[in-house]
Amino acid sequence: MFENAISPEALDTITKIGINVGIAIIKIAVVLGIGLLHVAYATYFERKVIGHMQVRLGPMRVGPHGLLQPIADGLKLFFKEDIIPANADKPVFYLGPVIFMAASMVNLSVIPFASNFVIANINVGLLFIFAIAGMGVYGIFISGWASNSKYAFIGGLRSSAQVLSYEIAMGLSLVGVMIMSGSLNLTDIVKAQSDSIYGMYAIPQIVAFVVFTIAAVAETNRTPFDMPEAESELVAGYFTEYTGFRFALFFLGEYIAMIIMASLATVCFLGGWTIPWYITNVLPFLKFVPGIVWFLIKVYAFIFFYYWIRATLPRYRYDQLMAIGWKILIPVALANIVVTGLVKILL
Amino acid sequence: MAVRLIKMVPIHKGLEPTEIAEKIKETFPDDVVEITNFRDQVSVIVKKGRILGICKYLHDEPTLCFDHLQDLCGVDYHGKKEPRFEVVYNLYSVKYRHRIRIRAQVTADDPSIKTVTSVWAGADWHERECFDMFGIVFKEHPDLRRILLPEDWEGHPLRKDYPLKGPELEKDWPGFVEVLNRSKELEEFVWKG
Amino acid sequence: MEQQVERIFETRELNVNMGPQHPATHGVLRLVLDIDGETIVKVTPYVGYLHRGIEKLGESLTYFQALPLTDRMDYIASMSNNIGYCVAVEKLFDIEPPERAKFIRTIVGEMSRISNHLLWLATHALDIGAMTVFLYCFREREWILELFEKICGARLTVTYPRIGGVRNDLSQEFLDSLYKFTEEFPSRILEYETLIDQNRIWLKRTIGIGVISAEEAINWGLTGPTLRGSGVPYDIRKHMPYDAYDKVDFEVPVGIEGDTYDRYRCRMLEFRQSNNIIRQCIEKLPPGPVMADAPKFTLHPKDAMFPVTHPTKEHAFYIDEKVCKGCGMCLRACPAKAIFGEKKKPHKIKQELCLSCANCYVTCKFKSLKIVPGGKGLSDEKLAELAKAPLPEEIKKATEHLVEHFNFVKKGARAPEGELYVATEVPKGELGFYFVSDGSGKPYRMRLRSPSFIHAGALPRLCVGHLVADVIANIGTIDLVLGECDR
Amino acid sequence: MPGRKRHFSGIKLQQGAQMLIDTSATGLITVEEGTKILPPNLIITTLDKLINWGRLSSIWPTTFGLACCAIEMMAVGASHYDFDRFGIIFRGSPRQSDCIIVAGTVTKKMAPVIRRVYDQIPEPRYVVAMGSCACTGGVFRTYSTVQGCDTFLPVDVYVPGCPPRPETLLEGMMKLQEKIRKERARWSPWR
Repeated sequence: MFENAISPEALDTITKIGINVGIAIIKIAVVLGIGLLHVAYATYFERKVIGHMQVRLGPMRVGPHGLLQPIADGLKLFFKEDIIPANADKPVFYLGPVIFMAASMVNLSVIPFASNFVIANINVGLLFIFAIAGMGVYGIFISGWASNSKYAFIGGLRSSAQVLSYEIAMGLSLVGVMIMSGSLNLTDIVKAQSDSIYGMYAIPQIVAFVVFTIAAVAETNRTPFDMPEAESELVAGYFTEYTGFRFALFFLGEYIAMIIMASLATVCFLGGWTIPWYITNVLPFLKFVPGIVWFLIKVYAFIFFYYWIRATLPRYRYDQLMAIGWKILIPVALANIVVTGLVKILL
Repeated sequence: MAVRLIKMVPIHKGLEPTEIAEKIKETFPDDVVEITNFRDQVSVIVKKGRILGICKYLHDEPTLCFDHLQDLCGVDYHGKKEPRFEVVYNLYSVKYRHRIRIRAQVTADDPSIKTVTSVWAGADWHERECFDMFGIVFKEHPDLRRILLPEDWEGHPLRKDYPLKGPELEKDWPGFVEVLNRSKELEEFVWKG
Repeated sequence: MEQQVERIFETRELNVNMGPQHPATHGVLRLVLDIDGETIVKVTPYVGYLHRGIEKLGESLTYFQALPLTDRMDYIASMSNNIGYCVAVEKLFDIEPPERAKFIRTIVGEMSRISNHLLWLATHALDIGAMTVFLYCFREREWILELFEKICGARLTVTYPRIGGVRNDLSQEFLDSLYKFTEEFPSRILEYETLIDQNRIWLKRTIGIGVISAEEAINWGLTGPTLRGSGVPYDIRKHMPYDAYDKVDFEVPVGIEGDTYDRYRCRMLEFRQSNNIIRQCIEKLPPGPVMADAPKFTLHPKDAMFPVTHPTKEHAFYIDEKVCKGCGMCLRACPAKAIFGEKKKPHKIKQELCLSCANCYVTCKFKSLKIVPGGKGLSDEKLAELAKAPLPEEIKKATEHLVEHFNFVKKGARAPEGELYVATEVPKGELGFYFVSDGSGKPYRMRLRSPSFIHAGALPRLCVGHLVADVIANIGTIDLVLGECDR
Repeated sequence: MPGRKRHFSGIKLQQGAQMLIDTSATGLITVEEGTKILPPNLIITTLDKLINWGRLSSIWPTTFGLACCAIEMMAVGASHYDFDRFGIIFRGSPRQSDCIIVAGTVTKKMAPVIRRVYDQIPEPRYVVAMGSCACTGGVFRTYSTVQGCDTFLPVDVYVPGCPPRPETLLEGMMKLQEKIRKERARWSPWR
């Protein structure tokens, strides 16, 4: 009786779907696991790298060379008391970090880490990232609003204005890449890069790359654009009132956003998991290095750059930051689009 | 936006302090009570009535030009001297490099004097502090509040009849008593192992 | 209707409270900002969160005892505060420290100026966001603090200068290491300057911020580099030289625009000037004593009292029964409880318990105690006999010193009646001490004119019209320290 | 409220009560009349160790400088002594910190502020009194100074000195770590 209910073809499809879902879940688990570990150790490396730049050592006592530091931090934050301010807007207060964290994490799904390793190989990858990154602003803004604290409020306001305006510059800077590759699919962009004579788009799109780098730093609220959480002005910005693990969510979300931006730069400008042909021509043995290694090396280099400027530069003032965004970056990015388009038409 | 280095020579080119004191006495003969000299520092003791006029004169007179109010403070001569209070103005002229000290007498029954904030803007906080510490009221001061101590503090600590160790705990500043009580209330929430 | 709409859409300034617990208020300054968007409409500073009553406390202590309090005022440059206090009290007592002490004071004063400016630069840069400058500055600051430690054993609250000189002489080893520091330091200044001096962000954050004209700056009572940034060459080291400043050759950096950047440059140049002064002083350092020879006003050196206080000299003390009135003063002063006796009857000393500390000797008002050199372990009769003999000259002098020393510590050196205002140039500006003396050993009124207090008062003038972030830059540029501001 | 007595692992019991505890028992144990506790079992002690390790390895103090000692506190945070080696970093907001270092003279005007900052710190929270002023009032026995911050705060570690040398503060923080290491069952939901 039951045998007749499901036809063999249907069973076959269900099995296929099941296998696909299973693979997707395994991929998600792998990406999330490795991603979160990376985030944890990104904090560790930040403290270590900046420490060494500032003639000190950074964490040393917790585990060998402080290697267990992020785990200890996480453990402590997990078991801290969770305070919700009496005047806070409670549901929104709960929602803020969740939205922020989720928005950051979802972006991991469209990043191609290796030639066939991407959770969702969708055709609008770039647009998806922008859309979701835009969602993250809501997390920041409503957490600033719900805390019912003035510092958090100003931090939230600054952050939303900053992230939104820099998103424009960032989006425009990537249009050049889209024109050159003719696709919004991130995997296709990487492939188009490795097929082109440049090997990576950072060379022809150098202007866009610079604009993207600056906008990426601003988008993730890092020094010198860390207005929203400027410690010397706003104590801790929009998450001033968050305690324990809710604060940790913000912290994680911020570092994931940093990794996303680094990955995006890698994918769109630095050739993703591939290496340019002219390098493999000179050093052929590099062909045998797996693609994920190249990808990670590029991401790490980009993140190191983040740390480096944090250790070096002072902080911009809010109006100056907006001026840079609107008066310099966006016109430059627009000009870049025009030039790229013209070159594309003429050649 | 540039900075230059100046070689300054330590020359005293202003008037002698005694000359300045004489000048003040000439201009305000009724107000000057006494002129004292100790270790080459001349003080002119004046009545408080025309203190603003004297200060204005010292500030605006081109040959004197006391543009820098070094210090303004009160002194309490409780049981030592009458009148009880004195407000002391230490003046210096950056232009001519000379100095003078004006001491205005303030009585205990009417501890008030005119403000000099219109002459030197920097006198603002000095006067607030003097009010805070001695209870001398500066008339027409733009914002006369306590500055170092809390708003609802009782007494003026630098008066000689104020005990060094402050009032008893019960009569202490209510804000502090409140904190003590609050900490006692919350003591049961302290984790004790 | 229209009114209602107006009321609904009425815009109000946002009222933000900054401090007293805030990362950028340099301690416990509290600012209440009224902001319209990001622009500041009104700033109200509140101070007094560190008001410890130093002025009142100083009136209950002798001139000598109040010296350590000045350390805790401006704890960043405590040496300069000590010097300021000592210079003022010396002028009150009318004593002159020896030449070597003057040069040593100049050296340590300039060292503390460097350490203060280092901390200023560190925090100023940190507030503006340049994190690494903070740690670089602290590296050199640690170096200076280590040098301070070599002189006097303390890092921060040094109390090294004394009324009438300095506590101890500088060793050649210290001078060598200091000279090495002065050779090394200019290259370190260059290191900071490469980080921020031409940094576009730094320039954008500092140029045109907190502008104050020369006339206004004087009118507000600003002093020190904060005033000099506006172009007023007012430096007390030149105007009213104290210590050895009139014997060294240095220049005063003066700004032009009077903005945050000019004040920053002024201080950066003062680094070099201070470095230069230290080098000159080391080269010119004359030999000689380091304490003034004014026995009434200075603590006696230990070796002057040595013949009496040295325990191995084996003095015995003997109470002359004819003179002793039985007041009980010595009884209370004796640490070994070796003196016994009833009230109003002559006391006696148990010689086997006596420590020969001479406490009873200095406390006795009636001079009933007699010193018997080498009389330890002898019987009372023998002591009575020996006590009649005149004392050796050496011990006689030492006992005089001892009594003077006792009076000095217990009652304080008596200052002549009068009043005095003495200002010195500390790193933050003009630190003035105003003493009213009634002729006793304690100041009748001790008034401290602290630069930070006045500078904090001028903060609203500097901030209004700028943005929130500029408040931080302005707090940094006036170089505030709240211990000195609130006293 | 009996729930507030968190005598889970039987560490703070009366002398006689501790003898009664059988570590192999699984049920509840009667300690006094009416109060029942869990025996100190393996899971709880291991979790204790883990959590305590986490806490002592990342003590985040509030940036809270009052007076002279704050400068030495900054010096400990800077490159020469480097608090970061111990995982100690300063947080601007009390909400995200674990510990308050009362560095400097506590005045009466400041006391309500300190108390409020302390109240804002989430549990578990610790107080380090740094310097003689914070411990006892120090030299400032005057009308406006609080004679020791333990009059209104539960102080965990006293660090003496005027100001304490940086090494002393490091030692004090290590003492705090030792104290945290000895804690038992301080991980229940907070009220």
